Amino acid sequence: MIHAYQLVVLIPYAAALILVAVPGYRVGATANVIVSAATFAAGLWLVAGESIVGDYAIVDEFNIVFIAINTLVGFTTALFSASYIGHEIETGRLSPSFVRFYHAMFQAMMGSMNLALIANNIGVMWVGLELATLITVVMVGLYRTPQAIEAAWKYFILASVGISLAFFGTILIYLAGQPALGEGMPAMTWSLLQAAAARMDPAILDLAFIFLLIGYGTKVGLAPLHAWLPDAHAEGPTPISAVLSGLLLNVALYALLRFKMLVAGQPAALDPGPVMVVMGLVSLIFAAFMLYQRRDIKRLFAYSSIEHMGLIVFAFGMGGPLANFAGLLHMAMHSLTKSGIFFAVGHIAQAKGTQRIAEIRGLSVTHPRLAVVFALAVLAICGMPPFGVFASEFLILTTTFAREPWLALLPAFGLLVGFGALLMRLQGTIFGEPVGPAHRVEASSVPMVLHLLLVLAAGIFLPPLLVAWFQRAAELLG
Amino acid sequence: MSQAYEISHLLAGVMLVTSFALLYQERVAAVLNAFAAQSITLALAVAWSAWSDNRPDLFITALIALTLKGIVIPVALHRTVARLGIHREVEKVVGVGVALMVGLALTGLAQALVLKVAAGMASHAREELALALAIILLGFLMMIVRRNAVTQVVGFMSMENGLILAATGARGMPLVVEVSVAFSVLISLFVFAVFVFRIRERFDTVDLEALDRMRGDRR
Amino acid sequence: MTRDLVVQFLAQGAQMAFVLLIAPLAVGVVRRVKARLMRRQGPPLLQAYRDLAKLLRKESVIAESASWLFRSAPYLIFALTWVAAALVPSFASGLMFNWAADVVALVALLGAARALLALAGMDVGTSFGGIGSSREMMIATLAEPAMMLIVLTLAIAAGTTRLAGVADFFIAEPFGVRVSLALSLISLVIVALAENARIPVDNPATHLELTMVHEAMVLEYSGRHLALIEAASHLKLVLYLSLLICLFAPFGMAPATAGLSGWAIGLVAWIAKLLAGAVLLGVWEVSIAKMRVFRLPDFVGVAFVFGFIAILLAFLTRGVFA
Amino acid sequence: MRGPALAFVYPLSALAAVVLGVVDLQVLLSGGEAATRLPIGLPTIGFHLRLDTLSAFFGIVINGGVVAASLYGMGFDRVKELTPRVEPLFPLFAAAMNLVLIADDAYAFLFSWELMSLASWALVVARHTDPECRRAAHLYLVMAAIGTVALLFAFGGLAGPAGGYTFDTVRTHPPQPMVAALVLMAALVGCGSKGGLIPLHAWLPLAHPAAPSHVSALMSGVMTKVAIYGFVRIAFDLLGPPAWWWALPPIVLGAMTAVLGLLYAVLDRDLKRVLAYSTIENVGLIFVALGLALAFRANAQHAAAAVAMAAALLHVLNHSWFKSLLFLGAGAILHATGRRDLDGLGGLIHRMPRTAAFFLVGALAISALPPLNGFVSEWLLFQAVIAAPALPQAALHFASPAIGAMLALAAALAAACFVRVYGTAFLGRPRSAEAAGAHDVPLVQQAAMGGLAFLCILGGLMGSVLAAALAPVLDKLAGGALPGPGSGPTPFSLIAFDPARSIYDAPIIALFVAIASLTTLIVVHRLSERRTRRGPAWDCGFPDPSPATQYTASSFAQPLRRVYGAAAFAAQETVVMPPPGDIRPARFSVVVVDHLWRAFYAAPGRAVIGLSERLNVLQFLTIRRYLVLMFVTLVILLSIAAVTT
Repeated sequence: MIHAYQLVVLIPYAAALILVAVPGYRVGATANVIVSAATFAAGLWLVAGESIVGDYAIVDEFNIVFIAINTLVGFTTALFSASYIGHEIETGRLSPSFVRFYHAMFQAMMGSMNLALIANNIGVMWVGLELATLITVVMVGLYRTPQAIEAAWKYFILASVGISLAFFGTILIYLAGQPALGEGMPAMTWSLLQAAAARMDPAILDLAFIFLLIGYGTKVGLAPLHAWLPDAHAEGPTPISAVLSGLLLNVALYALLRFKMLVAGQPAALDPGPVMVVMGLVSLIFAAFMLYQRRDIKRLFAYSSIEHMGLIVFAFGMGGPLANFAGLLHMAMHSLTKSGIFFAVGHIAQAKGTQRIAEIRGLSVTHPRLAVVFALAVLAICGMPPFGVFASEFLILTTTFAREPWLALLPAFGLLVGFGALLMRLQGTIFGEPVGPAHRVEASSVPMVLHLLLVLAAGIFLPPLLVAWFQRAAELLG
Repeated sequence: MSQAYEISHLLAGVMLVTSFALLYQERVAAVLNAFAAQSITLALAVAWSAWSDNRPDLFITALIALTLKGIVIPVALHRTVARLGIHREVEKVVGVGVALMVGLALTGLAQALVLKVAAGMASHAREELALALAIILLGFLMMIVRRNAVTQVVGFMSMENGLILAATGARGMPLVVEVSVAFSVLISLFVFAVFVFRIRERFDTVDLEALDRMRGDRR
Repeated sequence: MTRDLVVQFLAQGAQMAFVLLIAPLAVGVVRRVKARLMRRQGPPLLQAYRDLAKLLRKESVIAESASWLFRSAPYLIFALTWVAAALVPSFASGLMFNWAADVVALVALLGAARALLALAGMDVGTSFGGIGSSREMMIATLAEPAMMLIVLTLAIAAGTTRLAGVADFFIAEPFGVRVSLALSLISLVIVALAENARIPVDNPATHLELTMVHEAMVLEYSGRHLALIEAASHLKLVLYLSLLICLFAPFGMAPATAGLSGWAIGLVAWIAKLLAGAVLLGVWEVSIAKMRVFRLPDFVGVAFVFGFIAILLAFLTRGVFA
Repeated sequence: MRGPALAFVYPLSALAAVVLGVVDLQVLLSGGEAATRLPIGLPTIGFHLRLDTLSAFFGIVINGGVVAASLYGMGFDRVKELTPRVEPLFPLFAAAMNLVLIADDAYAFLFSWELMSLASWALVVARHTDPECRRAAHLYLVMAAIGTVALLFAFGGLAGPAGGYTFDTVRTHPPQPMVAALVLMAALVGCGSKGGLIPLHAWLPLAHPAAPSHVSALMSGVMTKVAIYGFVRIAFDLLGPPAWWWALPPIVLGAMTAVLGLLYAVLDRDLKRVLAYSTIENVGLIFVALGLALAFRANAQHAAAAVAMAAALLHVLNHSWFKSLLFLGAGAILHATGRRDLDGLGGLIHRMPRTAAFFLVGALAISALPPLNGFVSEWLLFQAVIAAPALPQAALHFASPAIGAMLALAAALAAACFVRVYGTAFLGRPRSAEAAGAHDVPLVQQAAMGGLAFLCILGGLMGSVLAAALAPVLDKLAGGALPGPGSGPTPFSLIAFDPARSIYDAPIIALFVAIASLTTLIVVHRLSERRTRRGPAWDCGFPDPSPATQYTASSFAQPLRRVYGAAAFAAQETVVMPPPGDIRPARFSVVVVDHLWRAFYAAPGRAVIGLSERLNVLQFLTIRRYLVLMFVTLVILLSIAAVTT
């Protein structure tokens, strides 16, 4: 009997094979949506079911949330790109054959990310994550403009180096686990490693965590390993930007956190907290300043993703039940909000025919509804109530101040600087006298509204089940 | 056993030496030869551990290392270099002397790190881990002290050699073969890219204007 | 009981009448003294009364651009000043209503009169009115902080801000916090000069437009309105004189419980002190020249500094109240 | 979202505000309180709401303002006044303010607090095509965010690492002294940035005027009070027993704010900006009173604490009334003439008599002149200052005269400022065609202003009654109360400490003044020549028909600028006099420097932009250099691991 956790991986991979063969982009798009819906259904099935610990697969309180988000955002993104890609073909940026390829790649990517999420084996997780990365590399280069190729190439190099380092880290984890769990599979299995964490070799564990931090941190987009991120977001198709910010960063961070759990399980090992705090703060503040000089709207929000990843890593670096809880909550909220923002940005780019911020003005006059949604989404990511990000930032800042009053000033400073920049851009784009063209928007606005509603709901009421999961994961994270 | 360990240790040592050779070489052709030598040594090392710990599947890894990285890619790159006309001296960021010094420092760092590892793990495994770590770091160094694409690809590949060495060194580690296959695919992509997109200086251009054009993000 | 109440009420009324009646006389005295010291014949002592009567008889000319505010202001200004003057203990301390406003409220009442006058000055829309109003308000910003410091000193010393209370306190123990009191006396005198637009702050006799402050504001007034304004300024002079008297020379003032005889004595003493004060003012005014407007901060600043020193001294030798 | 769909916004919000106000009043008078917990908000903590007497009092303040603003809004021409950008947000803004007051846990508080900022931001930027509005809105929301972060810190400190966010938990576990001090500073920054305490004030004169006038009235008259509420709630309710030196920052900052705010106001030519600056001044006064209350409470001088607290709370109420009135009046002027610059107005008392009358009441009230309401709180404040020397701490001794002098200066400046405003806007002759052609506003808007004016007078006469109504709040916050109405000579005499010490009896004084003026009127009209002739202005014999010869707002400010400007703003006047025989006109120019803006706004802004330009280089590195970054990071971490054991 086939189980849901197999479905979330198998459906996309199978679909990828089929979609390569499907001619006609409309059919492909529809199929893409249907398949993603099916995957989402499987994901929900997992949520409904109880946790699983198999040889290769694990579904526990920690990753179930991310599986759910992954499949959901995969579905909404498919929905969005179905209406979006058509416009890309009309404008001639993509040929139908490329769209076919795009759909196949999209499913393959989703499959790989789900694989990385449910894998109970650090090797398999590594494979899934790297597969997803390489596929996104190809997607980023999809438009084959010089900029796109340049971005893809940079992404490729940095990601490959990251891949190698992460792999070395994985080997080290194996070596660290070997004394406790013996040779072979057990020393690469999450559940067993987690259980045996206390008996693992601390020194190798430290070494391993460093390599994993650099390796997976590159995909998380931590400064100074972030260089690929802004360009990849800016040059790739908008749905891919949404998936990158919304999912891939999360999955990479998820992997990193799994390893942090191991380190937390071994008291003799060095505490990764300070390192994470520092890297988080560097990313947060650096990205906040970078926001001011951005001219391309997608690159702007790419940097804001770096900013928020920095905040999340900072929270986990602080540790403790409240901060970890806040970090997890912020991960979830950020991926929903940011992908929603990228959907909105896609609409804007269609409406104004450009991504250059300077040429986007007065949206509230020309496209009132879009402007409202966009404004709400941006304010949400800035941590304004009544959206979920406010709750997580509330927890992060209050607990930090309660424990380290002076340290708390730094993330606050970064967030304020970033807020100033985003607000400036927001006002510039939606207010003022409109300039330039104002086309009708083809893409469907359902996904972004849906995301916004979810974030709103989370800001007002968090389901107890979710809270329970987060709390359990938070205490594992130490 | 001890003699088995002697040989694998020797081979690993040779690989480290070739890494230094890579850093030392001035001309692209020579770099490629040095790399080929390293890959062949790797193949030998892997084959040896395959035989000594009788894990026949590792022979595949050895074979890939030998054919792809020992022969195919070096040859291919030789021809690319010839076609791109960059077989003359490569532009270096720092002098050979400095590069070697840094390399030595990195090797020392690798040793220091591994020496902290508890005696819980077999001493030869630790030794090999130290060497592999050193090779990886040297490969990374190679990537950042050379300016043209080919040598950087080479640097990456020697990094990856170190990885394979570490993976085979980790006794009984599953999936090594699969991973080595995956890596060779990755590398082929690299080389493919260098071929197709004619990436000469994209790797490291000093022409910021060009980058602006590329990035479409005016300063 | 009721009879007593009636008496009290009459006494209060009597004080209102007294201040109103004596005010022009005080002004007359000042003018006369100044004239004499300048070797002039000078106006008769009762000239001020005659002026008022004359103004009342004349019709009043009002500029077209004037509004209802211009016409109603004089009545309010006069009333406010009158009430304020009536609330300062003059011949007796415990009169029926002089608890109704303490020093702070008293200053504020005068402030209200001043604000109305300044508004009236702006109403017609001439440049002179503006000059007068703006300078008047500027002077007030200089005087009020000093006044506040004086009030603070007195409150520290006497433990109350009710004038009657302060007077009673000083009657009871005349040798209070002396140095600080002397200093605050000086600053109160300076404040009084500034508030009453006397030399050196302003020259009540001037008609050289650019130097005048008070006169410039009332330039547009005539007839009965002018009469009221003039009367109000006379009252203000009396008010400040009796304020000085009640705070720094309360001797002779009848206590709350005193009967008619006590009141009579108090009344005599008060009038005497009042006229003496007027004489002194006259002497002062001839012996000093008017200052340029923007030298005023230095002059009133003296009041501020003295007031501050007074408080610091009061901190050293004070009866704390809580 | 336009047309009839929104026609009911203002009536409904007025109605809702009335209902809420009545509820608040009932709670305040009955002294009871109601609390509830909604299962939303933070997980495991929930969303706590509580309506106690303090919230109820501030609720009355806020809903009063909302009623007036809504009435005023009803009078709008719904086509011209960009309603779709205002009407949906107006009720949200009002609701958020009410929510802040009844929030009973940190999350609920900040949630509604930030919602309030957000709604008001959207209202400020309603006139979005005006770049000045956008700039103001941006500065405003950024400052609001800074304030929110400060409050986050404050509540973080109160809640502690365990996260006891509900106010009840905080009350039972007050923080350590050191933490408490940090919390107080954070609260001062957080609430000060919303209330306009210097140096966090600069957004206020930009944002308040930018909004539609009835929203300006809400922001200036009411929202600043929410900031005060936040500070009172934290400092007097949550923070536990105070240390005496906590009083110093609010007192010193407050006094400086009061004086500087008015100096700004006196020098400014824009009517609505002047009003906004005077709001800053009043917030300063309130903070002084609160600081004094803290000091008295720390020394267990409860009677004095009650006086100071009563001064603060009554001033909150009074200011909400006359500032709303004045902003509505400014809105009326703006509506009638389309101008905000004082030097373009004049003579409006003839064109819009009712508005002029109401505005006069407001102007006199805000100048703290008896018998209006502004003076009641001012009087109590002075009484509190006069009691300050009784405090044992030397620092507070020597502060007290300085504070008293600064408050007196502020009062005098306020009078000067509003004589200037009223004199140039309503009196004199029209300085522009618009002013000459002005007309009074619709009846409902006049009603809004008239109601507030009436309250200003009533509050002035019935100050003692209001103070008595505050008794439960005072008892809760200051541990004492003012002597009740019974203890004075008349039921309406306002008493600080005890009747022997200081009384202010507004009704008696008002009665006296009324009698005196009436008798004067009658007498004068009996004996005097009753004839009155209208003629050209005398003006020393040289009347000039051109309205340009009048004193303008700028010229009115000149003496004050001469006296205070040099010190406060390095003001410099330069006169360029052409040589004799040259017929060119002489040129007069003034340079005024806003040091605070330079130091606290311009410089940091430049720093951020400059730094971002520096860092931006990192966007344009080559791939190899990015690899170098990666490599260096790796090596650093490895070295750390190598050295640490």
